[in-house]
Amino acid sequence: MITSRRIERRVIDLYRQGIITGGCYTGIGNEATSVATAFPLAEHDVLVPTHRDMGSHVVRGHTPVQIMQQYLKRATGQTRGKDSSLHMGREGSNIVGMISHLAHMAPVAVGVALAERQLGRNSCVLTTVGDGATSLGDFHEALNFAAVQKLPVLFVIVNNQYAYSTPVSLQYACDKLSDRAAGYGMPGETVDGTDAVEVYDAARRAYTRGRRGEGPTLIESVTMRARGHSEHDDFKYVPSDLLEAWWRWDPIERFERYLEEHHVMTAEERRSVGEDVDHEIERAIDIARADPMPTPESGADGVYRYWEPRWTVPSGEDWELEP
Amino acid sequence: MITSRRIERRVIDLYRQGIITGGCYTGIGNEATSVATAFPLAEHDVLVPTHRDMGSHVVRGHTPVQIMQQYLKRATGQTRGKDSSLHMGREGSNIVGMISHLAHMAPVAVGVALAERQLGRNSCVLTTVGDGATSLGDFHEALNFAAVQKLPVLFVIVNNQYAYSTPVSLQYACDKLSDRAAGYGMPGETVDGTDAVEVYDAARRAYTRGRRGEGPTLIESVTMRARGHSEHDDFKYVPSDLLEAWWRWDPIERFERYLEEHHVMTAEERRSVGEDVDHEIERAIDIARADPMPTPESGADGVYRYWEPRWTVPSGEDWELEP
Amino acid sequence: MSEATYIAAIREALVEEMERDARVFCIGEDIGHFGGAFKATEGLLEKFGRGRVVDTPIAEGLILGVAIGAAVRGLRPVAEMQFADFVACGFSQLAYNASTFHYRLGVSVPMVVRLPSGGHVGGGPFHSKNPEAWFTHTPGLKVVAPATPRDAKGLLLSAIRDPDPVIYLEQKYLYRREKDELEGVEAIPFGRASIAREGQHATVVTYANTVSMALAAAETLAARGYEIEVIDLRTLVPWDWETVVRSVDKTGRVLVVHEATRTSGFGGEIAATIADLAFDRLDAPVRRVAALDTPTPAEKQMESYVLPDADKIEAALTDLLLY
Amino acid sequence: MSEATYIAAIREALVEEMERDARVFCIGEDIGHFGGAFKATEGLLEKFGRGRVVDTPIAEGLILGVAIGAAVRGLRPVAEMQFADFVACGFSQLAYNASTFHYRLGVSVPMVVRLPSGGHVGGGPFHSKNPEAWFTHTPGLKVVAPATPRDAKGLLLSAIRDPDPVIYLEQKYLYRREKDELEGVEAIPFGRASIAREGQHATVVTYANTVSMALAAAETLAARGYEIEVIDLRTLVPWDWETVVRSVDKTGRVLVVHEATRTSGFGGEIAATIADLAFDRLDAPVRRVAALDTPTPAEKQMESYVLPDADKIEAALTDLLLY
Ligand SMILES: Cc1ncc(C[n+]2csc(CCOP(=O)(O)OP(=O)(O)O)c2C)c(N)n1
Ligand SMILES: Cc1ncc(C[n+]2csc(CCOP(=O)(O)OP(=O)(O)O)c2C)c(N)n1
Ligand SMILES: [Mg+2]
Ligand SMILES: [Mg+2]
Repeated sequence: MITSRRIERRVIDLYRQGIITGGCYTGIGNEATSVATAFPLAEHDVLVPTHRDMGSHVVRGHTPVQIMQQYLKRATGQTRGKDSSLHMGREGSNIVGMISHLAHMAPVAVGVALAERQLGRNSCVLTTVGDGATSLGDFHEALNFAAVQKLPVLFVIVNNQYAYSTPVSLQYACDKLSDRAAGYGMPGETVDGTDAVEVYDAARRAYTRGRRGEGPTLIESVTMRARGHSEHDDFKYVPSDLLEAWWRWDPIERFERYLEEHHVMTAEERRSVGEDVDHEIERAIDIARADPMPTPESGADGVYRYWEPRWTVPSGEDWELEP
Repeated sequence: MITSRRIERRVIDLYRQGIITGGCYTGIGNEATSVATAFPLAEHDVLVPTHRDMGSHVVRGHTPVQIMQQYLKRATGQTRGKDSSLHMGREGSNIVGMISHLAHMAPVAVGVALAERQLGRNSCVLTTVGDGATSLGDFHEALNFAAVQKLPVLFVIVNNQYAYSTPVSLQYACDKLSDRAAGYGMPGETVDGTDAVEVYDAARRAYTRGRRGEGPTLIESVTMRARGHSEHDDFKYVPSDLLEAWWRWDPIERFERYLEEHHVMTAEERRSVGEDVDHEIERAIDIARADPMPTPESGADGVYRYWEPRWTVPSGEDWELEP
Repeated sequence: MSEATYIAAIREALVEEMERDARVFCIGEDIGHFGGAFKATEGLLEKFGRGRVVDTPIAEGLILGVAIGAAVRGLRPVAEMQFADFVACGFSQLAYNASTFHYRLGVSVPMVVRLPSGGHVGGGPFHSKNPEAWFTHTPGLKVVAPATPRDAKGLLLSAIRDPDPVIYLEQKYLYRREKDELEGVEAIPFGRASIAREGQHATVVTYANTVSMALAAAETLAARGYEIEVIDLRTLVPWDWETVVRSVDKTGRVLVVHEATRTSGFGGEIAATIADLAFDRLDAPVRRVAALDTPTPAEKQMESYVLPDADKIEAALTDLLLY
Repeated sequence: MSEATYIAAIREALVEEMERDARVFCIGEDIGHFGGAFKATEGLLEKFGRGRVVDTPIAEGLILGVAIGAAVRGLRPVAEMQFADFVACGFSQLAYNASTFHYRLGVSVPMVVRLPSGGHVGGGPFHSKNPEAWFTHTPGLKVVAPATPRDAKGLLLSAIRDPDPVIYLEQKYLYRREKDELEGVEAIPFGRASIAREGQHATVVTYANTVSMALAAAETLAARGYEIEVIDLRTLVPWDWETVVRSVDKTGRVLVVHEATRTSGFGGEIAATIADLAFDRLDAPVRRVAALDTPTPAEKQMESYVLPDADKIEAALTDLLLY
């Protein structure tokens, strides 16, 4: 959680300095959910994350260096400058890279689970959407099919009260988004998304069910988007008292209190971990900044896995028929 | 109901004789739902029906002549041969004509309700989908938005146990499809779709709520598709005992018994009504068959409401620049 | 008298039409208090109220379906997609429902779909689409693509008044680039290209983003003694082939330019048509400049490599002039 | 040795690949016991079991999303759309997800989407689409369109083995029309046109349904002393421009034919490319024959009026030969 938070704080800095460009979405406020849902995943389980899931990327092994290379659009980044932000997940990893179209990864996550079953692996799949993305039909289609096929998918709705500027009151009219679970024939639960322990427990239950062949689970995790939609957004539409109230529920502080109360980690130890993390992040930024940018020409590479040069139709002056 | 059933029986005959061509979907088994949900609509209310809703078309005033002109693809038919079967609903009528893409009329129905409210009319909207079409995202999106906007839409799911060859067990995993209502924050109810009176009562309650500004309702009406998906389909995939059992619940016979028991109509009166209906249908067939076919050239007409001839790009030999 | 940007011109057209005609309303994501992702609808909610500025959940298919429903009931919806890319989520409603309504049933569907399109803004693969060819290939839709603030306003006025569904492609790249005097801008009839620059040595046929690039290229070539005629088509369905053919009569050389990817882009249609209609008048092959056939990369230099610009247009024109 | 229809050839390719490669599986609506709307997957469920013949709810976006998910995990899904028209419901998964995966992340997406396409079967506006231009304009997808049973089999074998997403357009009109000997049919490499008939007076470039119509027209013209070369492109992305240019070298005259509507169809791309590359070799303008720009009407004679056929091709060739 702390790595996620601190990376994103630095991402914001770098965005402000114009070093990171494009949309700048962070998961600040969402760390408990993102981290604690990914934490119980086994090595072979698969993560299909969304745009505020820095936490689960970190849990699943994406390093600060990889993350900074990606954010800084370096040639060394996973998408080599072709795509940006958390759109990460290379071949061979157990992370499937997202596209921007909301809810479109939900059916993909179901397909992953289907494939894993067919391949004889008993893998669970974790995928997340926001409160806003629940309104898209794709999410509905995915939940329904996962339930019919009894696939071990955990669908997490990160209900952070807003979808861009749209408050949940304009997004849906049910009480809890987990009320939708019954309509698909799967269990649903709403948890306090600022409480990592509660989230963790719920996720673990879901994976246990999934592995037992009991099918998918829907978890609504309630938290708050602590910043604007993207960093360019001043989020004036969020009432300031709501925001202030929320900061009292900062998932990281809550978890720190928990660690302290349960004597898992002292403040001193936390400070030292924090320092290590900061150090690692700064190193990562240095490494990424020193890395080369992709060449402009590489923008035209890799559209296909397999393409023969003669398939490309010539344009303009210079061409000859092959003999 | 009887008109609907008897028209469709004749449609099947005409299809077998090759006089009606293309897909041939009927609502046999579904008459109670289709008729009884449309019956309580007021004149200014709007119907957005689907492919087995002969019943509601009849209730809303489409005559056997109009229906036969349409089915026989006559120039006098509503779509003038451009489209077929129940894809009816001309401008100015309070029926909105469907397209084949399942569930696509559900958002349209919501748009109709929104428009009616904006136009200051307190109209209700009735729209239907099948059990299969509930799986499409469009249906989800429509339910959700109707609930957010508290629009007076009655969504009827005609659960006739099959979607083409697919039994409901492969379509969804919840108990009742009306279980989905809670997830949208609207009331939901499952009714016996073979019992016209029960359906009627449920529909009337929904419209009353709608007119009071209490928003949409979801009704699952359980019945059986008594024939194949389309008439070319031998529906071998339906267990024969299921079908036989079902015929004992024929909605028309049930309603006839009801009429008799409540002394609304004697068998004698019913026979006479039936004869009148048959007579009207045969007359309609004669009229439609005598009507002209559309000209081949009219296949290119009416793509736009407004199109200037000079906008059409010439092709082939003969063209001149206008001066 | 003040000058207005392209986006201000769009807003001005919306306000004027909404004031003039109570049937006009806006619908989309975040368009209310927030004023839309690009602020096209800023202040409209305050001015016209919730009934006419309808914030929706995130569901593009829904927005389009609702717009269709409202349009067939006589309203005049203007639907905003947050980015043109997301119209893909509601593609079937346009490709099959809106586009066929009048053809099938004679029912007019007076709706406008506003699509913030195009690249050169670092948007990456999911926020840079030029989707016109999806729609120019769909009979029943009209497609317009203004290149200046004046045309943005004038074409939006006509689009709203048009009785058919209109796809209105607006360019994010142009939103705040240039200003025009909007005084006296009237509805611009469809199907009339504007000659953005006169010349006799070669003709550039283009629209939207690439108009200003073509003008810049023409400017450079003018210094070298070549007079390039730049035709801004303004509307693609219908498109003004006559003006193009007239120009070719004079120049004998044509370059077709658009920002969308090359293969199967609308440029193919233009080039094929001109190469046919003006076969005897051409002194050189009709060439095309367009984006390379790749998704749009996020990193700026890669994006520039992939997309057309003034230099690439100039180079292609030079080739053409020397042919 | 027995002969097989086009649809049998498709089924044979599926069976062979599923036997050869355990990663190959089918997914779609009604494809299990029912064997698919057109019986392409008849018997496959019995042969390969539920794990490899996956019946889905009605949700095309879901099917495509699931296929993507399975493909990125190393399986080789073959997704069936019941009709090509319904792929519009899942358009965004193809246009943005499948097509960009390799570009973004280097992740291969070896999936095939089977699209029962085309008209001349009285299908009306919602069951007659030739959707190729939606996909030929989407970099990252490959597009194939066989015209004979042998090619149907050979191209499906290659499509399944291809590491990129392949749109496989199959023609309902051809399903049961002609038979080929399938003995010895191997995977056909993409990007190689076949010369369906040799000739020296004019070249027809076409694919899919219109190949046999072009051959019929060529036959008629042969009786009048004209030898027409008919090129069947077989694959559209990539397409074999070289074979076409070589043919034009010989004939100097080209007619491009397809069944999709004319404006912005793939024929524009072909015609524009040939008119450019072969500018000096053309004795006449490159002409096109395609469907009129309308939805496909249901009534047979109207449909024939709107769609291309042998007579229209012959007439256009006559014009061209006399040019
Ligand atoms: C299909 C689609 N429509 C619109 C958008 C633009 N968009 C990006 S994020 C966003 C808000 C998402 O809200 P939510 O799902 O609640 O997630 P959050 O950002 O709050 O975590 C919108 C509207 C998109 N990416 N995809
Ligand atoms: C989007 C879409 N996918 C597939 C089809 C093909 N199709 C037509 S009707 C049908 C079955 C519909 O089942 P259901 O919704 O239960 O209605 P029923 O026919 O049983 O009344 C299918 C698959 C379609 N029309 N639209
Ligand atoms: Mg949110
Ligand atoms: Mg059904």
